[in-house]
Amino acid sequence: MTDTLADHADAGLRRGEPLIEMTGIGKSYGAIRALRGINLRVNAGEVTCVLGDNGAGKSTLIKIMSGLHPHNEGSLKVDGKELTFASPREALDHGIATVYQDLAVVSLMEVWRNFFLGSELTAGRFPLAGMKIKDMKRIADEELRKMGIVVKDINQPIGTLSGGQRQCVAIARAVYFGARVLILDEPTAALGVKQSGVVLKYTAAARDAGLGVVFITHNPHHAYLVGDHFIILKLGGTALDKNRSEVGLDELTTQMAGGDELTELSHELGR
Amino acid sequence: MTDTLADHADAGLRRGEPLIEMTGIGKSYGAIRALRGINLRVNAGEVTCVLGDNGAGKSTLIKIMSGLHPHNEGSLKVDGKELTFASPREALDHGIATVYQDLAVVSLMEVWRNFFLGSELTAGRFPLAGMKIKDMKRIADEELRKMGIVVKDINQPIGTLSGGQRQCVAIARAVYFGARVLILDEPTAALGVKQSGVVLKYTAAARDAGLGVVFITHNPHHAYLVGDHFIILKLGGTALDKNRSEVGLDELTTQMAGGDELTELSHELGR
Amino acid sequence: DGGRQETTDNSGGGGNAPGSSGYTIAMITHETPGDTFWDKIKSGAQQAAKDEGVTLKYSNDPDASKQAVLIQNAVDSKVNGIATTLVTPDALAGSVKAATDAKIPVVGLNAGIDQYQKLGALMYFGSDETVAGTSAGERIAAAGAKHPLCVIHQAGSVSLEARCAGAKSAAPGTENIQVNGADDSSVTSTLQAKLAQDKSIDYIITLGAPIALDALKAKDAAGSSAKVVTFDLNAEIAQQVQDGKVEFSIDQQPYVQGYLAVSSLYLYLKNGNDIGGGKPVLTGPSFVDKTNIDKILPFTKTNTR
Amino acid sequence: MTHVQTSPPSTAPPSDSANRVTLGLSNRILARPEVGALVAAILIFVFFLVSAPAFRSGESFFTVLYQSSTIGIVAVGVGLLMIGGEFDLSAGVITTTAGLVNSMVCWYFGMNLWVGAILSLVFCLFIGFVNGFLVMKTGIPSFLITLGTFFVLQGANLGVTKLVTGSVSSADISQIDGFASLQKIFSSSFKIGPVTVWITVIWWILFVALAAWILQRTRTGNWIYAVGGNPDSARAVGVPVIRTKIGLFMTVSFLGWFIGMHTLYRFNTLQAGNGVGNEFLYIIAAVVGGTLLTGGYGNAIGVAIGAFIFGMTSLGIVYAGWDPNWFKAFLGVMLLLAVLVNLYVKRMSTARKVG
Amino acid sequence: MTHVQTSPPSTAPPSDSANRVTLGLSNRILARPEVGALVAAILIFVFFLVSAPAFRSGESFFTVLYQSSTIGIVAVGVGLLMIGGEFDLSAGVITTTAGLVNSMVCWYFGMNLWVGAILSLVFCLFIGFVNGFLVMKTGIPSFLITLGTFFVLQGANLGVTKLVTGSVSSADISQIDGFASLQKIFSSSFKIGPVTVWITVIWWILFVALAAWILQRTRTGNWIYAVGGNPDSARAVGVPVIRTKIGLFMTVSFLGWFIGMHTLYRFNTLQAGNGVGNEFLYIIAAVVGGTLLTGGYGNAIGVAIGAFIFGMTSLGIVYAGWDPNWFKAFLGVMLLLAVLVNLYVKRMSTARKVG
Ligand SMILES: Nc1ncnc2c1ncn2[C@@H]1O[C@H](COP(=O)(O)OP(=O)(O)OP(=O)(O)O)[C@@H](O)[C@H]1O
Ligand SMILES: Nc1ncnc2c1ncn2[C@@H]1O[C@H](COP(=O)(O)OP(=O)(O)OP(=O)(O)O)[C@@H](O)[C@H]1O
Ligand SMILES: [Mg+2]
Ligand SMILES: [Mg+2]
Repeated sequence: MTDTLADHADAGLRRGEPLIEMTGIGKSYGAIRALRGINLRVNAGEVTCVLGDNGAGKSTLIKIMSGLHPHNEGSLKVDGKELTFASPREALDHGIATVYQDLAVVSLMEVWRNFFLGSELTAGRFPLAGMKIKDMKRIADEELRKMGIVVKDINQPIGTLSGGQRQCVAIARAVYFGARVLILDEPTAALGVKQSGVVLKYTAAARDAGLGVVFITHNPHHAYLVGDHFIILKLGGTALDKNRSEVGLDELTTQMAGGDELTELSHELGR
Repeated sequence: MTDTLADHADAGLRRGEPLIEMTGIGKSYGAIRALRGINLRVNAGEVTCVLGDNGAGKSTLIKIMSGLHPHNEGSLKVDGKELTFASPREALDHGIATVYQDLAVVSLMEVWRNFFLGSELTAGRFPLAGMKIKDMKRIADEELRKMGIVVKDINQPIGTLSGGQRQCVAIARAVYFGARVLILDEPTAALGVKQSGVVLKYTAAARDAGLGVVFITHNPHHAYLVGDHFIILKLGGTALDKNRSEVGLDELTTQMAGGDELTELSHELGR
Repeated sequence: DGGRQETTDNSGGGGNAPGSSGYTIAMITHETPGDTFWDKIKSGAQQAAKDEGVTLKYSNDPDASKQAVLIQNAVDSKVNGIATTLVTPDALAGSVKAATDAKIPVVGLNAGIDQYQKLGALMYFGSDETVAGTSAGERIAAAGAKHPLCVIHQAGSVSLEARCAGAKSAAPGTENIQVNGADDSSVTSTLQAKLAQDKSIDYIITLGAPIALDALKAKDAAGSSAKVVTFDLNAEIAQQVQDGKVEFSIDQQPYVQGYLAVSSLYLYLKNGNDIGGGKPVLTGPSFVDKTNIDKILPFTKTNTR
Repeated sequence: MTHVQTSPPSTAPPSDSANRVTLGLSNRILARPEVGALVAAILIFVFFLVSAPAFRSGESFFTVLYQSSTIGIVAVGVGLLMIGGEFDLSAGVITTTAGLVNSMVCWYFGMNLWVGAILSLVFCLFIGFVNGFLVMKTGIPSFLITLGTFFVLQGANLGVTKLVTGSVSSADISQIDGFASLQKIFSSSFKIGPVTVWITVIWWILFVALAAWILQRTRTGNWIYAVGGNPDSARAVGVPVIRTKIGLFMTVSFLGWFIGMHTLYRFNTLQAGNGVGNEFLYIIAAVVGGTLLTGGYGNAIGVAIGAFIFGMTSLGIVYAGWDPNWFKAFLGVMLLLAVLVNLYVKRMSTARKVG
Repeated sequence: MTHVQTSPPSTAPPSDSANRVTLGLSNRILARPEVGALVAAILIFVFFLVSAPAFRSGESFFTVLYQSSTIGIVAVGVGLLMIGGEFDLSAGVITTTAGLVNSMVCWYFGMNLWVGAILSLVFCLFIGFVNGFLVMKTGIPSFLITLGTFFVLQGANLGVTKLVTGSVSSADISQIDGFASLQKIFSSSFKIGPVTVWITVIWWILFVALAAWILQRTRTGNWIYAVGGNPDSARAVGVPVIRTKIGLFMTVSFLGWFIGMHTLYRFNTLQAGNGVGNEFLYIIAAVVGGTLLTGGYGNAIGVAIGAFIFGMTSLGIVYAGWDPNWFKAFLGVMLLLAVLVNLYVKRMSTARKVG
């Protein structure tokens, strides 16, 4: 998988160059204002962690980057050019791949079809050209095995997989197709310790391959393990925006938890 | 909320008495055998943690307890009587409330309707009797606030809430209606640090109120904070089955992660 | 009270065992299921089959292309004779030819008076829809109709349109309206609306007996003084004719059409007869009005008129 | 049990979230699901007022109401069923079946019509039960099951009527005992000034009000939304999915029976082939009124407005005296316009920002 | 870039999971979506062989095939569209529209029929495009949009035909230039021994094969399943949802045009009211063949078998000479049986455990 990352990474990426720049981004859903005044840069070869409470607007933020929703305010620059993505297809064409929190898999379709959905391997550009089905099955199976996931049958509908297994398929897919930017919305939420470890390693590998990574998580430990830059959202606004050098794990945790932490909790619970 | 727990808890519960006993439980989905030979006891006033890899069969196990799927093999005793639940309704009638991993909310319905779905407050038993809508809205709002969640409008369709907010509604509902047994399938997966803390406190409060709690998580820290008994599943079978006194956090972590741990990982990632 | 009268069944008569003559005859029509008019054609055909010991295979579809397939069906089944309506002669030509090629005699009924010979059918029993419409038009025009309303209860039906066109040719003020024939309430309120919209309507021409009953209701509700005339008969309409609520009914004697179509094939097969001597046999239009209703009324109760 | 923490968890309950907005009255009204349909109905109404002089009278309005009520009564049931996530294609023919059973049983055996009406009701409820039972037990989509029932009833209507009466229409029942009282209930009318009001209009309003109450304010309504929106989740939290859905099918066949009684007692005889095609009018009314085809969303008043839009349009075209050959084309355009207006209003209500 | 870890993550790739099972050949065959429909088709076939002597001939079989092909060709498109999560209620009338446009344009302006056929094709594709475009742009369910188109086309067929020809059927075109060649393509037949084979049967097989290929083996097929199964997810991973769905609507109207051409060149004239109601036969064929009404699941061969079941049943009843009054009842029972068998086979295939 990590070799895949290197294979698929855009060779022209230079560490530190800004891939996505957001300035004063805001977004409303009807009467609900989910985001306002967000500034964020995604640099090549860096992991930007977005943290925050439930409902703070993290998913909304990355949906704007990945072309799922247009923003209402502010400007979005990709590779220096200002644009608004009309569809996720456009974002993918810029090499931006996303793992959505609500996963974006089609339950009734087979695992391998889901893996390649939207980026099928075909024998030619002709619309009726056959897909390379054998290759697609093999690759999907291999990439999942690299994450430590063996599905019972690569032909089974993805709806019959467990929550974590589905999550892994979505991650493996994004890693496989992400050439410049990889966006992960709570990728480790449903994962076991082992699988979480694998995902963190992937994140690091993607960074090392020069990709810009946006990593959303509720786990400050996970965030601190891989992050180069940290942003905490609160009620749609920015509450903290610092580089790794400026912030420690403790401060991060305190900011996120609003004072509570597990050790403290453990006293409170009397164990 | 914790007061609610005490209010709603069955007054006849005696700490340590077995509420649910499973012996040799097995379950197949068509050709796929998801569980086999599982023995498990849920005791009043204890938290039983079920851990395991993705796809190990944890959700399947709790779906059997909560009446969603019948088991194929083995026996299930509730309050000493052997039975197979025909529907989740029956389980609820035994005071068993569940938070499902895939949440069981109806996206198009309002938050408060979802909260009370299946257990509505009505003015009488007559089928056309009106619901106590004001009370229902108030209670739903209160219970959510106690978890630190303020939805913008208790009348908004639950589908427009963020992932974590929806999770909180499901938890608050189960806590409110669980009188004897509370089953939580990865309740903290989508939650922020603050909300996770709240859920852990609820879990502890439920235990203290004498309920039997089944807690599924991938986080050994969370598990160890509240657990009295630990079961690790592997590929549908039991890999570990120990009381708190017999097992330490380290052993638990090692067993779950198969040797990997965050600290180790952090070395590997070179940070 | 108004329940079933314990009558001895005199409509059936004696009859032979089906197929005792050894012939199988297929009748294919463009019936829309459940229409009383077609039910009488069917009854006539069944009675003839019974009388002559013929096995009758009846099938129907209002869609011309499906009717063509049904004729093909009969050919495949190697029946001895085929009786079919020819409402869309061009569309059925191919299938009729397949039948004549297979040496199966074909007779036409009900519609297709101009084309049946061209298609290769031997005989024809029926009236001409346009002629029937025209004679209705003439009669009401003579009675002073200025602005009749012709009610089409099945959109796009060729035979219904032909009737209205005929009426219009004789009474130029005729206007058409479409109603949903499968819903009496809807027919009634649509007609009621039309009568309210255009108070000058002085005649309502309905093209089926049940629709005429709805028209009477609509007329009353709208307080209109328009007169009602109709095509086809049933027991209730016969009663209304007697009571003077319906001016007249144009009867093309469907029972006769069905009966003769089957009998003629039987006679042709058995005896080489050619009924009509190369000319169509007209079964209508015959007017049923106050002058002759008393004679006809009893027959409508047995579903033969 | 003394260990129970009675203090709330240390996280103090947060106050109202900063970006919480309260909607103004106008927005709250606009957000109701039936408002879009209502605006569409008003527009079409005004349109016909302007373009069809004959439309501008109390009589016409009540003719429209009558026409709408004969569709609308069954449409209420169909709407509930669709909110519950299922279809019933047999809802059109069952009206005819209901009338035929009543009429033929009484005519053949010489019974009082009341007995026949009750037998017919039992029979219709049974059909509804069978529909629901088969859908739930086999897992075959209701579209198919009720398509089967539709065909079977359609065939049986014809076949049995022919067997019993020797023709394809039922006999006149107006002379049989019980006719007068049943006609009072199902198809009487009264005058208010020059205007004839059919009792079906009253019944329609009652049924709509009842359905609206059930949907919005009762537990059963909650269950209907839930089984339509997400039956798996509903089952998981203890909603009796099977019972609810079977009940909905039976509601539809009850209302179908009701309209069957109306038709029978208004017209005295029935054509065995009638009723076919009306099932789609009911579905159209429900959907034009804002019911989601996939279930889980909708509203009884919306369905009533949908039926009204349909009745008004189909008669309005006649009142306007437009070329009948183009009838269907006008109808199609009107329906599309109604739906577009509905949608536009809904968009307005969510897009407008307050404060 | 030299930092890239090229060794796989430390977790060694696990071997096959212990409870992974391989299905036997028989189970893999049973699990294919079209097998259930096939078994049902065979059962019904055998049933009619036994009960209808007239059914037992090559001629009858090919008449059934012909009848099935005229439904089946459009049903292929409707099936694809339904897999893609949408309905098209205008698929029935568009066949008539197609024929009428061709016939009346050529008759009125004295053009070569080829020109008319191509104009008609362009027009039909345009209708399909409008259907798709409106559905995607307004977000109104396709059921409603195409219901509107259905009404509009139905009205226009009648209104325009009346205007142009003065009657409700089109003029005979068999004398106009180009007839012979077009008839060859769309509605010729040839004999194999005593059996007449219509060219539509060949076309049907071709279209089904093409559709099966597209669904199973091409990228487009993948997209069709995805937009039907979960359009939001499909869009999120970059599937061009709008383009795919519009393409499906245009496919349906193309196949509708094709059957329109067949009808025109076989019968030379067309009745303006025809085609109405066929849209449901297409949907029935698709659903009996195992297509999910809610989209995302189905199969072209299944749809073909569904059309065959429908054609066989409706003609088999005629061959068997059963009372035509009960026709619909028989049809309904047969359809329910077909669906039940289909379901039973599917259950068998997933419940049976191997090893
Ligand atoms: N489609 C929508 N319509 C209306 N409101 C929405 C919609 N999607 C999100 N919201 C609202 O926007 C706010 C931000 O939601 P978002 O999903 O971005 O939160 P989040 O930070 O990802 O939370 P979590 O950690 O729980 O996933 C929430 O209050 C949510 O209710
Ligand atoms: N409805 C189903 N049909 C077929 N297979 C299923 C179904 N539900 C679950 N499975 C399979 O059963 C196994 C156990 O699934 P389960 O959901 O119980 O795992 P889990 O331990 O909860 O995993 P996770 O931690 O990822 O939630 C998995 O291999 C899954 O693919
Ligand atoms: Mg989120
Ligand atoms: Mg799980």
